[in-house]
Amino acid sequence: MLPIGHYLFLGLALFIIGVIGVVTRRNVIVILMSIELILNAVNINLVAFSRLYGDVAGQVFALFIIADAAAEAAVGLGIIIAFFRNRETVLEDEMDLLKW
Amino acid sequence: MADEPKEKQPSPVPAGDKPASSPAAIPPPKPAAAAPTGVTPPRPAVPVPPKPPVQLQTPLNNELVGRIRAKFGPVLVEAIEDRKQAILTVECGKLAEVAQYLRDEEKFDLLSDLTAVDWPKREKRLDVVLNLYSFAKNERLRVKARAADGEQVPSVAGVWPTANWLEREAFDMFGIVFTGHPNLTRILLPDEWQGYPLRKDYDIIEQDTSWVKDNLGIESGQ
Amino acid sequence: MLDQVIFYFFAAIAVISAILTVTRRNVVHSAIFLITALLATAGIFLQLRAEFLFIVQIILYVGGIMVLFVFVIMLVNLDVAVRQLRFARQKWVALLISLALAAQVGLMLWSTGKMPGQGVPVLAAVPADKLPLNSEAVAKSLFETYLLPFEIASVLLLVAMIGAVVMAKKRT
Amino acid sequence: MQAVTQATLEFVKQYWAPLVCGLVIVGVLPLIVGYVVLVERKIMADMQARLGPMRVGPHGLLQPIADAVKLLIKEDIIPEDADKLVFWLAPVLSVAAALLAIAGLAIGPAFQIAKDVNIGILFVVGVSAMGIFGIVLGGWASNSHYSLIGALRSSAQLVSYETAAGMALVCGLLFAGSLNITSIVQAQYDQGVWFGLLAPVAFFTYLVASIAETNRAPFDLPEAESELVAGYMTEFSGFRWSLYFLAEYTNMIVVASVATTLFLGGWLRPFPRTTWLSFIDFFPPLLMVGIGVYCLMRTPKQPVRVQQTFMLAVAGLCFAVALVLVAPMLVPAVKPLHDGILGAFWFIFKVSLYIYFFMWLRFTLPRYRFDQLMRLGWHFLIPLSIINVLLIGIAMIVGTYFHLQGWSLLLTTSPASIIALIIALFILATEQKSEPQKSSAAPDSYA
Amino acid sequence: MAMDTTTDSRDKQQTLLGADELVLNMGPQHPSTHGVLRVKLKLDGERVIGSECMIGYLHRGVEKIAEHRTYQQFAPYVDRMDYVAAVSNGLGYCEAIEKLLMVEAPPRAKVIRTILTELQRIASHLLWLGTHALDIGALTPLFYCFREREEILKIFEKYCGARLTTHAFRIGGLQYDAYDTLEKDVERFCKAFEPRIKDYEDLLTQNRIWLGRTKGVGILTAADAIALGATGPVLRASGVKWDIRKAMPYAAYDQYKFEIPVGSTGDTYDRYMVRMEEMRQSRLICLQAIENIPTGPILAKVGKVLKPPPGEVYHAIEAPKGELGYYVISDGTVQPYRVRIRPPSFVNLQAFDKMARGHLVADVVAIIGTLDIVLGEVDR
Repeated sequence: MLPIGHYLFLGLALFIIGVIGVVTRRNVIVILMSIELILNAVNINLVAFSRLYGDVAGQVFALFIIADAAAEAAVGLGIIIAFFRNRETVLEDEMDLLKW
Repeated sequence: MADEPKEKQPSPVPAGDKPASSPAAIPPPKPAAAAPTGVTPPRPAVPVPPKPPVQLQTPLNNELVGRIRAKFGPVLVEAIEDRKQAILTVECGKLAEVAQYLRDEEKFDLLSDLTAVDWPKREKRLDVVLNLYSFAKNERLRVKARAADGEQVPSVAGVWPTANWLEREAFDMFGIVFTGHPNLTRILLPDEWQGYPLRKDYDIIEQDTSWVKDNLGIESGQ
Repeated sequence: MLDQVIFYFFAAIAVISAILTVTRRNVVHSAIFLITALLATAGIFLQLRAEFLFIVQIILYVGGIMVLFVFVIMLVNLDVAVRQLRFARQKWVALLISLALAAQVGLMLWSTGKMPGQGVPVLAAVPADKLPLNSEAVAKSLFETYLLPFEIASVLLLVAMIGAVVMAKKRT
Repeated sequence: MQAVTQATLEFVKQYWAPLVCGLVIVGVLPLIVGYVVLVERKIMADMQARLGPMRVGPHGLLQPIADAVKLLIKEDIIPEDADKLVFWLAPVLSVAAALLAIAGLAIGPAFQIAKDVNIGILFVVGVSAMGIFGIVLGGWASNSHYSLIGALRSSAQLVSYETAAGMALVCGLLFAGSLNITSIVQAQYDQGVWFGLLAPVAFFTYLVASIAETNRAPFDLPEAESELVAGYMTEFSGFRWSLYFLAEYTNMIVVASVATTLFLGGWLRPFPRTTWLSFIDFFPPLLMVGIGVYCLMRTPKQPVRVQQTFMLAVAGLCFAVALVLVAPMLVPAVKPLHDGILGAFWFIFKVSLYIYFFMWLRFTLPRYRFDQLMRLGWHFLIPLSIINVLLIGIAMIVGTYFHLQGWSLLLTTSPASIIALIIALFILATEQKSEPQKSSAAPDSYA
Repeated sequence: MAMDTTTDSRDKQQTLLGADELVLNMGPQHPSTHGVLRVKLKLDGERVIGSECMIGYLHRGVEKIAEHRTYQQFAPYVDRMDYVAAVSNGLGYCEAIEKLLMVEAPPRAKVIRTILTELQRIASHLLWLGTHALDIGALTPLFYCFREREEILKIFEKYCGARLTTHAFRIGGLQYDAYDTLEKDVERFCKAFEPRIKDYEDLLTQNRIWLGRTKGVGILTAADAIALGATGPVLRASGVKWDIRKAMPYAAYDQYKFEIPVGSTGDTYDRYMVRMEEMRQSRLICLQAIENIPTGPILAKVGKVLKPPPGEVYHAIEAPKGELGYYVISDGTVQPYRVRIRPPSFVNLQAFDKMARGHLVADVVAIIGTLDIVLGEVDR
């Protein structure tokens, strides 16, 4: 493997791109996808350290994160579908039901 | 069941909610082709040439006609028999009522066909023709209504739903307007079609020529 | 040397795809680029000799979650969304926040000397041939050390499944 | 630049054999697929009392090439409102996933591209599952209702049946104790019995699920011609269409290979440990000789000289193959190649049988309806496969307790399979009882 | 003419659709609309919540043409309506004109007509079976059906030289006498046909998928069927035992024993079973008929120029698809004043909307198939 910094830097880049996506995009689906990016960035770090120390615990945690991402995607997309049925929009700044 | 005499009813299963009617005591108009009465294979080589009687259309006066006349009176304009097929002519405006009566009381529950005929020389030029069939009696009946051009004919689609498309076709081809029809639009021809093709004064060649001229910009070869 | 080429190849794909993911107007295109980013990440996992995670990433993330995404994108009416404004109004603020975040983390990395090209000797990884067989090791760790978290994760998935079903079900 | 060339050289030096194999796959597989299609058409024709392709080449044997040429020179049509990028990408994605999956397979102990991959069978399954993006995105990009419905059907179907297929695979992996393809086959050799016999229910589940996954009849709803024209492929033509076609048949080969590896003993001959049955080793050359003799007998009956020559050539080819197959048994010099050559034969033979079964089903059965397909998947196959995994697991534990090995494992696994079958039949019975009577409570208007 | 512009204005009638609703336009170019039927389906997901059949793409104005031809000249035209059952069409037309003329075909002609018509019924049902099974996804029955149909068409070809649009009969009887080996050919076909029907039934009747696809699909109750004017196998599958061959016998049907198969629920499966049984019965009729073909003339004396006395007649026969009626009006000239054809397919197709509602898209295909429509007859 390469020095650990490479992986950390890659993780950082993906993380920040994900954060930018989450805060700037209006489409909720894209926001969810950006969250997936963030989770991936974390996974890269975990796996890199796992490799560094030769301990698979990091990979196990990455597995948990993937499971969590699956759960999040399922619920999130379920919400989106339910919302789209009612309001015919997938834009987060139009999701202002509480404002009424 | 198999080779019963032809006049015997084929005991139709009572259709849905319509019970088999009590045997109506009318001698049914002899249906269908007058087939030979038995199998007589070696027949004289020369069949009897038909001798057409002078008057084929004879007045019909059976019990059915009597009952209708009693119920509707002058609405029944004419009742004749042509080649052993019963034909009733009713007043156009009362067509739906007569149809309802024929279906419910006289058990003519199948509308075989609904069409129209154009008689341009007549005052009321259009005939609406209904061919009815009764499962219970195994008999056919033809009901006609005369309508002038543009006169509104009550729709029988409420009586027999099958009239829906058949009336649309009659409208498409003859321009007969059926009132009370759920969706009276052209069915076979394009919506923007001009004229009513099955009318006698509709010249198909003229129509073709003009269409070709308008749409293709050439002289029609017709 | 080969390691480096592979890493930079996948890293470049991952970063470019990630950028395209958050900037594309068309959601389906976003999804495609996200898939590419995830696949590139899987490649990096492979380069890190995490084979099991590599295939889990492909089967679960790409084959499962992303199919779900694409499915939902096709269910919701896309034509409307395409014509909408891409970014929310707070984009400058957001940009600022993320830049601050980047600076913070970068500074931290810098200060601990783990930035690439610092010349500081870094911790050497365990040699590749000394690693245990990957999937066996993961399984052992998962079902012995982390059995409880594993069960909790499965309950989480169950809850999520039920939640998703309830959420997406048509109210009649 | 220097570094990159160096890396490339290093890479090539290390991996030249897989690279060559990969190139060969990409080059040859389309041809193989073409001939699989031809064989399918011939089998179909035979089942349907007709001849099939007869015009191009003797007995239509050049038909695949003619088809390929036709497809390549056809006009490439992209619909006006299609998403050009995705439309371009989708078929490539589909075919790339299918070809990549081939890399993980082992055709005999000697022929494997990605050797000794720790995650072997998972790699094949996971990568081939990615082909679904090609279908979904292609259907979406076409911007047509038929395509979209086909794509959605396809993705739903694939996701549903992958679960059942995965569970069935788990059963086989329980016996094998490894994901590595070589180890799986080795495990079957050690046990002396194919896993398909130990876990017949799992094999059946995988069989059904694999048909559904490859979108073959009777589960070919995504491309159901009579309903959706051609499903997700409706708008594709020419080269792109042929890519989809290539992907579909490659996937067929992939699932057949996975099933063969896991359930049918891979490259092992039947009864691999029974020494007195080793005369089975002579079956392959005898089969080839038989085909060769048949071709020779047919030769004089061919009407055209070219066809006669061709039949002779085919017969010669068969004899040559037979020679190759028999050589390791007779010539001591090539003895080491014995397993490789015969193994490859058995593997290909089993895969062919599996694919033949696919075709047989296709020409016999009508097509499922979508709700029936989903009900079959979720209400029948998935419960069945989960129960089967449980029962097989229990059987394994019991078997270990009594130190059962090989055929004697059947003592514990067959009750498990029988219980699973009974439960399955029970599910089916209740299913039929509770099948909702079509309540067409639709508004009763004739308009 | 002007067919290309048929659809535009109708499209404007589209109603406002909800989020889950979708309008799917099936046809006129679609593999399983059996020609140029166009069906507009309103879908909720894949469930049909409304449908509209758009027909007329094959309209040729047959009824108008009839008014400009003599009685004999028009006879070949009727073959082009239900082009897979041309013999039946011809029989109905010839008998209607005979009725109008008040002549009767000689017994030999009647028996030969019966044989050919029943063969045609088998051929038509075979074509239906093949395409219907193909629609539901079974590829193979199609080829088997065509193999048998080919035998029938060969008999037609031997008889009159044509296979599809046969124009086999003439007004007043037959143009050609039966060729020498007609009986033998028919017998050979009938003998071979029995096991073949069993083959089809083996492939389909007990097949779980086939049952799943046809049972409970497209149910038409007896009351609905009568109200919608459905006739033929569609009506009989709903449980109404009515067949014009029995009710009002024509040709030589009164001489032969046969059963009228009926269904009970009126679903697609019942229609399938009814048609299969009808093929068997037709085979029996053919076997009975070739036993004893009377000798004698084949053409009644009708003269070269037909001038039926003024008047009108409605004559219906049991075509393979249902009641095929001809309503002919004569004004005493050589040309009919009006010929109205009552097409069974047209009327049966009207039941489509009723049958399709609440079902899935895949069932729509099955329902179109089970109605056994021929667009040439629907549109005329």
